[in-house]
Amino acid sequence: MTTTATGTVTYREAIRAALRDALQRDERVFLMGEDVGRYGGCFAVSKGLLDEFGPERIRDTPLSESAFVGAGIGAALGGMRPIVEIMTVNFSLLALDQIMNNAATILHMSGGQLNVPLVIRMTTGAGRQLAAQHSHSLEGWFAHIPGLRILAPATVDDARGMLWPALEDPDPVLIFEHGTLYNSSGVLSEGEGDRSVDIEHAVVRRAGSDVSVITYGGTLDKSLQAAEVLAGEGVDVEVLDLRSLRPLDTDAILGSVARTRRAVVVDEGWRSGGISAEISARITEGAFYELDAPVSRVCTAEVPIPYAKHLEDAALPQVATIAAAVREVVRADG
Amino acid sequence: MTTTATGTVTYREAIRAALRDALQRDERVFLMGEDVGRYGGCFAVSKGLLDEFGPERIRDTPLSESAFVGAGIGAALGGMRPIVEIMTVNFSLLALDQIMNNAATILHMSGGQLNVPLVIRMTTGAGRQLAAQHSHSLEGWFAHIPGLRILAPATVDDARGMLWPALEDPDPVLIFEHGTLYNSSGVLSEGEGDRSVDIEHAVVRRAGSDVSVITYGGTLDKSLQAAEVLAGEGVDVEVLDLRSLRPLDTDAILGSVARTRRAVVVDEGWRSGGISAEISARITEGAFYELDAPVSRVCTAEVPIPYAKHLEDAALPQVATIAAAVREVVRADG
Amino acid sequence: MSENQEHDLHLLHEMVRIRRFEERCIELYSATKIRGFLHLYIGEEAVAVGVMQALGPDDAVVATYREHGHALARGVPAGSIMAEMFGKVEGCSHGRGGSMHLFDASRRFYGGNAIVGGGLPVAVGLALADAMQHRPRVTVCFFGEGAVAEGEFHESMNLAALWKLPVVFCCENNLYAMGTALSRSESETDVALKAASFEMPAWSVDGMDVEAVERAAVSAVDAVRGGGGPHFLELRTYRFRAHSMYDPELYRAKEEVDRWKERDPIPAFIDVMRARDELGSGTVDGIEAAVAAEIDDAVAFAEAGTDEPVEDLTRFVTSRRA
Amino acid sequence: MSENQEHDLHLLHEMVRIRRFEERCIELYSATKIRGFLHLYIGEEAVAVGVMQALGPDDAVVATYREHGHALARGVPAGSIMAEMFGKVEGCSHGRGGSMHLFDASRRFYGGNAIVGGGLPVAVGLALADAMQHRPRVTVCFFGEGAVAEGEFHESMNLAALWKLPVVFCCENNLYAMGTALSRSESETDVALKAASFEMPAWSVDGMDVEAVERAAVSAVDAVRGGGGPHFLELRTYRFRAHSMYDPELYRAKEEVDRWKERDPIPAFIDVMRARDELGSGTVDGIEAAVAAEIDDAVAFAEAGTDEPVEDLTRFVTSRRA
Ligand SMILES: Cc1ncc(C[n+]2csc(CCOP(=O)(O)OP(=O)(O)O)c2C)c(N)n1
Ligand SMILES: Cc1ncc(C[n+]2csc(CCOP(=O)(O)OP(=O)(O)O)c2C)c(N)n1
Ligand SMILES: [Mg+2]
Ligand SMILES: [Mg+2]
Repeated sequence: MTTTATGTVTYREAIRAALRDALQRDERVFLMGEDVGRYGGCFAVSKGLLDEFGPERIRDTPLSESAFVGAGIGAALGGMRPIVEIMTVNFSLLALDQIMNNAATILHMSGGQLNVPLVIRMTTGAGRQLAAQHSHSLEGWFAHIPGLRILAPATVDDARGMLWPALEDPDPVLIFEHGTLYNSSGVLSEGEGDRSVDIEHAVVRRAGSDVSVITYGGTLDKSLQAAEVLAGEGVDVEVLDLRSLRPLDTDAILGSVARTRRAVVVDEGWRSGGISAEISARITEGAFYELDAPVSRVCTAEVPIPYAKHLEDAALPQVATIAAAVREVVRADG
Repeated sequence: MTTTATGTVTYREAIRAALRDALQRDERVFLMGEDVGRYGGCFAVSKGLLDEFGPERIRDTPLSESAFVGAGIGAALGGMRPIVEIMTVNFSLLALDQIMNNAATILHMSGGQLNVPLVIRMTTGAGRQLAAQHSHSLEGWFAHIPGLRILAPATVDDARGMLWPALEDPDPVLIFEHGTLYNSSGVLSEGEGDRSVDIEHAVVRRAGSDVSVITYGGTLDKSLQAAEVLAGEGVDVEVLDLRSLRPLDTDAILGSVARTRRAVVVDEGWRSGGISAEISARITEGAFYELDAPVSRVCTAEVPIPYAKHLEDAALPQVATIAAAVREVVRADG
Repeated sequence: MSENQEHDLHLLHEMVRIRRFEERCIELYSATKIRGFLHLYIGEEAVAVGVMQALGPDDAVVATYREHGHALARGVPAGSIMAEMFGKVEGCSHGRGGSMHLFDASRRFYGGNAIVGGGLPVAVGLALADAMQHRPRVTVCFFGEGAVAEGEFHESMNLAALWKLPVVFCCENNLYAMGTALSRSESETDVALKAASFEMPAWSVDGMDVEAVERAAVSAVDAVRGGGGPHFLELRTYRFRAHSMYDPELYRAKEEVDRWKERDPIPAFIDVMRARDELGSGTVDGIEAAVAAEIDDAVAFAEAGTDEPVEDLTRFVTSRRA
Repeated sequence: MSENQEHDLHLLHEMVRIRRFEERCIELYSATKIRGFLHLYIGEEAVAVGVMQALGPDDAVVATYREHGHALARGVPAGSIMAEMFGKVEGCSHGRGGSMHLFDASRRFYGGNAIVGGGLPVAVGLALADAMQHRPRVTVCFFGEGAVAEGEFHESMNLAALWKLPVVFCCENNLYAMGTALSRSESETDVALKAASFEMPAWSVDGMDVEAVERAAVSAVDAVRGGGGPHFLELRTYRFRAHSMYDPELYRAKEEVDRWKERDPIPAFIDVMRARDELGSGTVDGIEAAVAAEIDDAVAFAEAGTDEPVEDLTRFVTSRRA
């Protein structure tokens, strides 16, 4: 596909177009990570970019997550606009020192002298039978860290349009791409040039009046499907796509809950201490007296992700479990 | 001090006594970490143990957090009972891959064949003007990870009595010692032998009827002080010490809230996505209809910890901010 | 039959087992019986088979996500491995781990680690436990040359050498880490030389020659068991297949693969045995037949396996529910 | 006065500045004007002073938590450093960083990193930016010998060498990492040899001889600037004081410290200058007086500094509020 592609594209193609577009517009931009070049990207996202932009700007790295993430920080300080790809979130643990102790703190430690315009992309999520070490969903966990912006594109428009504003952000931005979305496709909205999208605000993907389902990324589609099911039962579900996990768009969350007076928060992280807990707490703090029912959460079971398909399915939020949680919240009465 | 010390001891001495006791009772136990031996421990906790137990069992390691934490995992699999000291939580980020992808998952990935009886101790917290890279409070963040037990001793009895039950746990246990507590002292309760304490349950440190302040570790004392202040104003505060952050003693939390119908959660982690959010969410889920006011949180401001004392103080939960939050919750009416 | 001949037949049989087992895995993957990531060892069989000959039952093995061969050569039953990849309770990891996480405590087979470099510190710790308990055991740790760039490699090598622990580090140098050639990941491409910089004895070995691998492994294991501290083996081999089932192999030329296939360890060793007159007319066919039967049984065992009840989802998170 | 003499006087002046500055810091720490961790460079002054002579204004410096000397030698004003340690807005990091986090963007002084080894990847990245933008700049990265055991050291060395980046790695080998002697942290105690295993030119230098350090730094920096790829310098030095203000120094004998103090770089260089007849009767006293005045001014500047308003607590978290 080309940079100006319109019509139906896959999530993978949308990200590739965004990368190509950024590489074409700003010579300070380069992509660095494991197998982004000759291999074509572990998930074929960067396929073809090496031929177009060469090995300097499509830079294969050794298996050294800490060093190449830290090198991204240094390159950003040195005037470049690096896009560092960590193949999957599971390996980002090896780079957490650089992310938390350097990327997120240098602006502060230097008293505002040195900002770090770095973008880090990584695949996140479960659902492909990759088992305990390859199925983490940690984007909500990263959202705990001040100094970072955390984005989670769930649509082809966001996959296409979040990269450029992320690169324009003077501070570090982490973009989490859910592994099950790469092959999904959608119609790219008409749009000119960079097709930048607003990365500050959540978006209502489906308006509804009975209950708010608040989610993002890999669980957006499941939530929309659940909403369809419930529509058939006469329950009118609003689905809010957070899009940004840090900062959280609290106004949009409270606005939706103010309309529906009921909320179910859905995410693929482990339940305890996940982002859904934060959202539940904020709703309690901001809309307690408007609530007709306690905020409910649908998250991943507190277990390392099992390999066996039926167990993995049971561990993750599913259309049925989301629908069940919504029914309960609607039935409940304050 | 000796293993059977009673009377007033410092938190540091209590931990040292617990270490000595464990090393004496079980030859499989050994302590490994940076400067635990010849230096005497960065915070003098293990001072004297090298002379008593020798360099095999009081093992100085190179600066290699990932390797010596991983070696602790392997040694545990090999029949030892390692106590790995990560000098401070700030450096634990370098070992997160081993902690999350191995220690917490091997039991599961092996289908129950291989458990990891490992204890990891680390200093946590701010309050000593150590600035952005040396002031993290991540124990609540670690509590997100299934497969780990997370303990936070706040008293000399817990400092003395949590280690042995942690060593008896067949699975990995992380013990977080707040840096400001080492010099604090208290009267060790009378007790025989290992002085083990119950690590499964929270404890009410101060009974009260008007509002529950739920906290642990470094903010327990501040919460108790706030309770004293409020007592003078006629507000009867109950203070619950969680002690274990994973698993959380939900029954104790809901039990206290059922009595007081109001809750303020206090912890030293950054507010967004901290353990207080999880506790707030659980209270909402379990006691929504009993609440007379929304659950409130007092956490650390969302900023890397500044060096300047007045700014660091302003960033952290303090007696005054805790008291103010309690007053607001008591004033509020559902 | 002479002991030597018996042993050679054993080596051949083991390599053929691994080869045919994985060939069957490919079919079963296409048939969607096996899912997730599947990393094949085809072409590298001589390494696992050769090294395992040097180990006793009390020794330990730590491997990677490309570990079918190591598990089979270590004696983990083919049926329990296949059942694992089918996600069945009868699997060697109860169906929780899959292809990348084969475990067998009874054989001291410590997995099955899918984080590149992640197994090295654990191997060092297993060796530390043996050293502290004065047990004459050796821990063998397998990893690819791509892991050499990871900090965990550096920290583990130093710790093992500093503490003189009984570990044999077996670096399977198949020249690529996914699509990244060694020359694009290391400033010093002689990995044995790198290892030597930790003051650790390190040799390079032809990983396509099962006997050379066995000889090197035996000397290394003996030296380690004798208190010689950790040793490092670079096993020069090649991956005949794609990195995993999703790899278009854009990064290497078919000719290069073909050249290495001419050094296929199985035909190569058959030639050696022929020259030694150790193979009767039907011997190889006999081995193939035995292996085929074993694999058929393994597949049947896996097919007949049971799914774990969904109610047990949160088992094995803590020992209380294990 | 000859150029040589002028230069020697400059070197001496710089070393004395650092020494006296830190001696004052000790007093101010006892007076609780300075808080947090305070790591003194006393004894190691020749290293920072010698290396900085090789750098131009466009070059970059990355240092550790023991960086007062590096900051001063790089030209960061003593007043702004002192104000930083007082936690004042006038500090070089606005009072947000303290002793361990001195920054000065205008002098390309990139801190001030309190995670051992944490600065190395950043230095590699700064060099990568220069290489990609074809700027003839060099990045110098200081770290202690204790950092050599960290995975971040290994990964950074390899990346810099693999990509031939313009970095000079300056390992300040003062023989101890807190209380851990090099021999207890490295299986190979020759750190220059370790560095060479990355295919990187590496030399060991007497870090107590400011001229030897300068010579080595100049050749390394010139070679790097000339496109020779990264270089490594092991600077053999010694920490005269405790690791930080809380260190009882149980791990080393007073005699050892005394022996090293006989090699104190300042008196040693004074002797050299005397022998060269470069010191008049009052010269040293003149330097001491000038330095004392500078430090008095620095302290006065810090004392007169302002506290940041508490309302600004959450500044500098994102650039929107910087
Ligand atoms: C820490 C980490 N980073 C990246 C990956 C993704 N990955 C899986 S295998 C692999 C290549 C490893 O190459 P090598 O170590 O040579 O082993 P080989 O696959 O060749 O046997 C990569 C990059 C991973 N699993 N772990
Ligand atoms: C990753 C990490 N681990 C541990 C520490 C605690 N610590 C601070 S300085 C130090 C010793 C470092 O020694 P070395 O690198 O030789 O530098 P030196 O202090 O001798 O200048 C240690 C262990 C740290 N700051 N960072
Ligand atoms: Mg390889
Ligand atoms: Mg040192």
